[in-house]
Amino acid sequence: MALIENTEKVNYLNALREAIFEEFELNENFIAIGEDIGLLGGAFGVTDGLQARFGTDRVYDAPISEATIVGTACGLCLNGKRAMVEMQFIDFISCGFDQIVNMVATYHYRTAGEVSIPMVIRGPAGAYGGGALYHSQMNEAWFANSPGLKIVCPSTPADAKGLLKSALRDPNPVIFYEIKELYRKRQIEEPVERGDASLVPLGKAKVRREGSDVTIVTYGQNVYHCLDAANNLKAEGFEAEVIDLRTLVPLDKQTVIESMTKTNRLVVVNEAPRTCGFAGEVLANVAEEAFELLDAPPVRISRMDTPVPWAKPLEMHVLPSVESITEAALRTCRY
Amino acid sequence: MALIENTEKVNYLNALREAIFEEFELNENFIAIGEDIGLLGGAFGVTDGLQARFGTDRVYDAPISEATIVGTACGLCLNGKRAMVEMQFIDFISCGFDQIVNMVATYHYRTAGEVSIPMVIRGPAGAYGGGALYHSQMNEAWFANSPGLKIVCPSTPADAKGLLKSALRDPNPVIFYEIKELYRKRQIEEPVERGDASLVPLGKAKVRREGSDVTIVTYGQNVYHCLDAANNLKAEGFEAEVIDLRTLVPLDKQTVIESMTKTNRLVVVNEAPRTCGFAGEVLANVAEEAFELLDAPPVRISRMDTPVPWAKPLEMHVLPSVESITEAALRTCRY
Amino acid sequence: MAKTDPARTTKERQSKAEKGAADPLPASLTKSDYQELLLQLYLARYFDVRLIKEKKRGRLRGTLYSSHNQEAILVGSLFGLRPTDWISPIHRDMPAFFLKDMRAGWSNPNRSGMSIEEVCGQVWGKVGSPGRARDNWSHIGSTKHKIIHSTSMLAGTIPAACGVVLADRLDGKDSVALTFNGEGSTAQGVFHEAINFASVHKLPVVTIVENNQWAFGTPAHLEYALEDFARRADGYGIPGLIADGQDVIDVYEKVSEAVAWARSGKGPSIVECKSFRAYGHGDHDDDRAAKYRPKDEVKAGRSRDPIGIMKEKMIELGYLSQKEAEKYPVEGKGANDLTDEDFPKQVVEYLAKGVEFAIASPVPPPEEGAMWVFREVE
Amino acid sequence: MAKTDPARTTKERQSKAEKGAADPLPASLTKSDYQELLLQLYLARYFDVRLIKEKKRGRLRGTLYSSHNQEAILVGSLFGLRPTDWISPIHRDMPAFFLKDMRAGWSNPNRSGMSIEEVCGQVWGKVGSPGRARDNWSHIGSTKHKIIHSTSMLAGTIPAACGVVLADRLDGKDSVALTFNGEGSTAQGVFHEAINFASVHKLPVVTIVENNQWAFGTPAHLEYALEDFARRADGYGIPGLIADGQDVIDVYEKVSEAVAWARSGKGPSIVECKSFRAYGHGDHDDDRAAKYRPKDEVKAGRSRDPIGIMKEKMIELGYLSQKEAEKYPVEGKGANDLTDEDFPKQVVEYLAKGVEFAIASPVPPPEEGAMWVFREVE
Ligand SMILES: Cc1ncc(C[n+]2csc(CCOP(=O)(O)OP(=O)(O)O)c2C)c(N)n1
Ligand SMILES: Cc1ncc(C[n+]2csc(CCOP(=O)(O)OP(=O)(O)O)c2C)c(N)n1
Ligand SMILES: [Mg+2]
Ligand SMILES: [Mg+2]
Repeated sequence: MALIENTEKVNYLNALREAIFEEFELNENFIAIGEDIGLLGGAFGVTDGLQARFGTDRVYDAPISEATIVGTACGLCLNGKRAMVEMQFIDFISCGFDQIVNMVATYHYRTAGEVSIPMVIRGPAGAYGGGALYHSQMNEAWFANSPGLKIVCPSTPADAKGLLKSALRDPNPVIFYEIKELYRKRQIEEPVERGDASLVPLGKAKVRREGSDVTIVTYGQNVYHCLDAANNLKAEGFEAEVIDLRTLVPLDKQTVIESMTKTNRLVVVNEAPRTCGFAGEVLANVAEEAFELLDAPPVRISRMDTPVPWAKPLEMHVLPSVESITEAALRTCRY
Repeated sequence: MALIENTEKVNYLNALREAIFEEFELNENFIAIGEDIGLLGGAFGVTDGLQARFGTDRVYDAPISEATIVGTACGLCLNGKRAMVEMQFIDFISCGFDQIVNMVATYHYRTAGEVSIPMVIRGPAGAYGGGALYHSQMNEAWFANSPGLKIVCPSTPADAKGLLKSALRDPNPVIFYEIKELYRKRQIEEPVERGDASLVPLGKAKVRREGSDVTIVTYGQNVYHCLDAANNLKAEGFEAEVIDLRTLVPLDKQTVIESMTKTNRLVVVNEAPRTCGFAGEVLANVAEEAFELLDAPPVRISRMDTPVPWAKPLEMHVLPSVESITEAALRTCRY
Repeated sequence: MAKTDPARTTKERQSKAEKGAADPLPASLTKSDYQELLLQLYLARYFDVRLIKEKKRGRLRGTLYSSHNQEAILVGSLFGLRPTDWISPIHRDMPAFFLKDMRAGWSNPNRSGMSIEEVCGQVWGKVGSPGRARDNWSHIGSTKHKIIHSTSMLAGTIPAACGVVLADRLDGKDSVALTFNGEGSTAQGVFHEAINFASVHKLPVVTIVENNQWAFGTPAHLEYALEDFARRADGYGIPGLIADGQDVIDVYEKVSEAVAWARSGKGPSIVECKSFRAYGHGDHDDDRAAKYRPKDEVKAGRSRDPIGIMKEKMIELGYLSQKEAEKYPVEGKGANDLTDEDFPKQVVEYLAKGVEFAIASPVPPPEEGAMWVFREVE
Repeated sequence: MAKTDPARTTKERQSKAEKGAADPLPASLTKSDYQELLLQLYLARYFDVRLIKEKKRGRLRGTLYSSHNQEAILVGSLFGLRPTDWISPIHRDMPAFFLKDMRAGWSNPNRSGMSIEEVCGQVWGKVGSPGRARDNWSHIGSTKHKIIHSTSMLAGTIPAACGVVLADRLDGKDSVALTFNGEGSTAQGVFHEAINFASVHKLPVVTIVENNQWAFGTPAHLEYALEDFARRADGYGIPGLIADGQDVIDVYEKVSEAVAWARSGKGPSIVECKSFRAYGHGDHDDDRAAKYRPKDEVKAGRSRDPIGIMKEKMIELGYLSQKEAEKYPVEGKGANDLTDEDFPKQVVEYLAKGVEFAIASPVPPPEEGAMWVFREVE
């Protein structure tokens, strides 16, 4: 398998691709199913070459039937296979929603552990790219409120590979948010390991930047906004610690709370709608479990409670930005 | 219209029925569509007699097609009608999910206000009745994270009527959670007004019990658990203020925060899964906006992050109870 | 078994079905098969009658969706399956859980169907059921026995049925999946998606439509606009067969044909079994159903009892004497008019074992409510 | 217009369609109708060509789903509509926004279609469009003009189409809704649900299936397993018509028949328009499409240019001279080989006005991003 000849620097998309190829190579029980993932190799090319390599018996170009794609994958998993489902855009997951939250998420629970569903549902997600309402969503909160699903969202190539490999090996269903704006982002290319050395465990957050004045918790592409904001803060004399959650369910509370013991201040940033979003979930956990560590009101910076609009000025207006994060963090530091 | 002869005491279900009949009488643009709502009068009888009164042109027994029921109702609303959609159980809303969050919720936004969708989607919700995984859900958080939807959940007959009337008159789509365990609950029967006098505005919480030691925020059937817990607290020397949100979106933060100025302590109770649930949303708002008012860690009491199991001991184990609420509130009071 | 192309013979079969009992009988069924089928019909009926009574006495939680008058569909369609085949029953198909692979011996511990103890454990909500009372009895299954667990969302298991047989096919196995659906459930989007998917990949999925004319309070003509639902199959270019759902032999024959078609790699099909719902939608609906359904319609719909029809066939074939036929005269009677004495002893005793087990089995301890949300990563 | 029952004549019509241009021409179209239709074909083609160029020059955001080679479907199906009728176009149907009700006068401010200014405002993402650039150009509409706004979720507007015509029917109006769908989109569950619903209530909804043989990178045979997609209609007991999607007259004729059927209260139908996607799925896919689609197939698929076919028809009828036909020889040419000079002046000028308007129209101010989530309660 000669996926990427030069391992010096791998982009986010190829890192995902490597994860898939490696796991499909290791375990012949993996079946991929999704729209345009075979002949075309996926809308963005994440599965480019997968069908050529593993055949039409293991890589299916499905009809445009998200519910049935998920449900069929569920049946495959019931009968000894492992399934990787691609949503062409994570937004279309709404069309397979019932199958995910009611059929797949609960199967292990309903059967008192008789079976579990080793399925990864992955797809391009996130705004900031002019995708408008239906090609920009981060809808992870729907699934976070639906017990039985793990939720992952990597922000770097190494994490993309390592987390996807772990997700594919997990015995439980995982919703895997790929940030499409990062797919081919040059600046974040990095070397990634081959094989098991590349594994990144689910459920472990990563401190992206150390600091002692404020803890900024985030995930996905907001990680970069937060790192930029941290630079702004530095200029103002404050050191921000930036935590990339990487996995939302299960949530690594420990890393967040440990950070709070240093900083005593919390800002949570994500690009999903504010109300009942995952930023609020992080905030609520801290307020409940680390109340005494808080020296200032905890803050959420999320998308406004609007859809993602198309025109650039509108889109930027409703989304978190380096400026809005900087401002909130400064306010928190100066409280 | 002689719906209920004796207005002395009306149960929750008949209060809803009155609201529907009154509004359908007032405005001939109302169309009802749902499964078994016509000939049968609804699985629980909320629309009993509606088709007999208003005819098959206004009350449709639809095929078992939740997505198309919602979408058709959307089309009706686009063209001058107002729609009332019944989900036979709110759990089945998952099958119409895409139409709700992507088509209906966003229409006003997408058209820059050209049109709005005056639709109420209502249905029996809630656990504690042995309904198991698919007849017990409170899935309001999915919709709270989907901008463009109002969310309502009444706990008394008067609110059921008044809020449903307001929801039916609202120009926006409203998801209306009816608590089926309250439908025919004797103990909560009460007199309700006729006509406009019965209106209860959306977006206004109600203080169900005044108190100065702890604020317990809740909605739906947990209101009664919380009131019972408040009695337990009284026995321990604490006065709890119990706030029934009634409307979740838009959220009446003011009433909650005002209460906090007295109590400085917060417990939020709901029966939906904990992670990314609406209890966390309330908690996060208070932590952000009334941080200085908090003298103790705010607490959520929600369903564990599990589905609702069937067997009674299992169901009770995962749901909030008078005991678990009492205990949490006591801990908070004594902090 | 018919070797003809089912797709080409829908019309033919239809006219045959109208002739009903006059149909030539399939050669492959022996006298003892007939006796077994009749016994299974009794068992399914008795199971339902017993549950109705238990429910009335307040001994069971949950809703009972009676399969009374529809037993021939379950018995007939399951009779020709192999142990390696899959099924996905829905709310009205409780007997399917134990009827699956009954030919391997009712009490054979290795058969590919749930034991009566497990089924009763499920109904009574006890630990001694595969699901440990975590979901309602009618929404449950057993992967070990190749029974797909339905959620409550109608038609929601057809995609999974596609998946399990696809997995088998990839492993070189020729299993078939039977999915059971009410005629009302066919309106769900996923019904279409899954059958379309199965037709593209020629998956061995046979969709049984139990057409009992009503979906809760909604008559069939408000669910779809076809004279014969089986015609829906034409839109997918797959066979659509019609069976007389009151005639266990006809169901057996048509389903066997569809199963053979599927097993030979020709793909999915739909078998519409025409029947009639005897009672209300669920036991909570009996009183109202008496109002929303015209009395005449109900009378006519219940007039062709599958047990009576089977007896007639057997008498005609000399497999049953008139006297034997009169020994257990349950046909045409409602649950209230029947006692244990009205049923063959074997049937009563078989179920008794299950009930006894269920009653003795404990209710699950509260802590189990929090368990099995995720499988631990090894 | 044909008075026959479309349901009974699918076969007949099919064989007619195979004969193609030899079909008898509908009497109701006059010479000037033909001229108008040809002009509209030019306009649709020019619009697409212009957008391709603008896109290549980096002047437009968003993806362009070219309607090149499929213009006859849009022009032909919209030509027979009344101003009171509804449509729901999808991503590949951009010209439908302005082609709707074009017969009322291209620049008639009162016509029931969007002005070219509004459409261009939409494409350029400006305030001067009904949606004020809040959603992507291909997912937008205008309720005022009876154009249902699609979300991106394929087939997702068919239920709304059911709703708008049901509302009209309740108000005593006989409007019809045309919904446009790719052949791939028909696999969505809601496609089935809505057509089933429409058939139960005999709603005047005509489903146009633009069968361009490909759904992004997936060939039609992996989307459904029918020789002719129109047969899907048989499963609902509704008419399924086949039109030669390259022949604007045939599309007009078949859709008009379906519309007449709908308007007279007989219910829904499906019109499959056979065509071929000229380019990649979207402009981002052109290069890859050149790899995943066999060259021969593409060549054959593009060989029947709707403009060329219309010209031939008109020459045969004496509506166009050979010389006139050669004046604008766009047929068979790709966007790169065409300039403004290749198109009739009227067409170029018409679009120019739109582009000019769009360029001058401002981008919406940031604050609008937060507006119109809810309508204020009066
Ligand atoms: C998606 C979905 N919507 C609604 C329901 C509620 N429901 C349960 S059974 C039923 C009627 C089913 O009718 P049919 O499919 O004909 O089966 P039958 O009960 O007649 O056997 C309905 C509407 C459901 N279970 N799932
Ligand atoms: C529910 C849903 N799933 C997936 C997509 C992504 N998608 C957009 S267009 C397309 C292909 C559509 O093919 P077809 O319906 O044949 O229309 P065409 O593009 O060929 O005109 C896909 C898969 C979508 N928009 N909606
Ligand atoms: Mg039925
Ligand atoms: Mg196509």
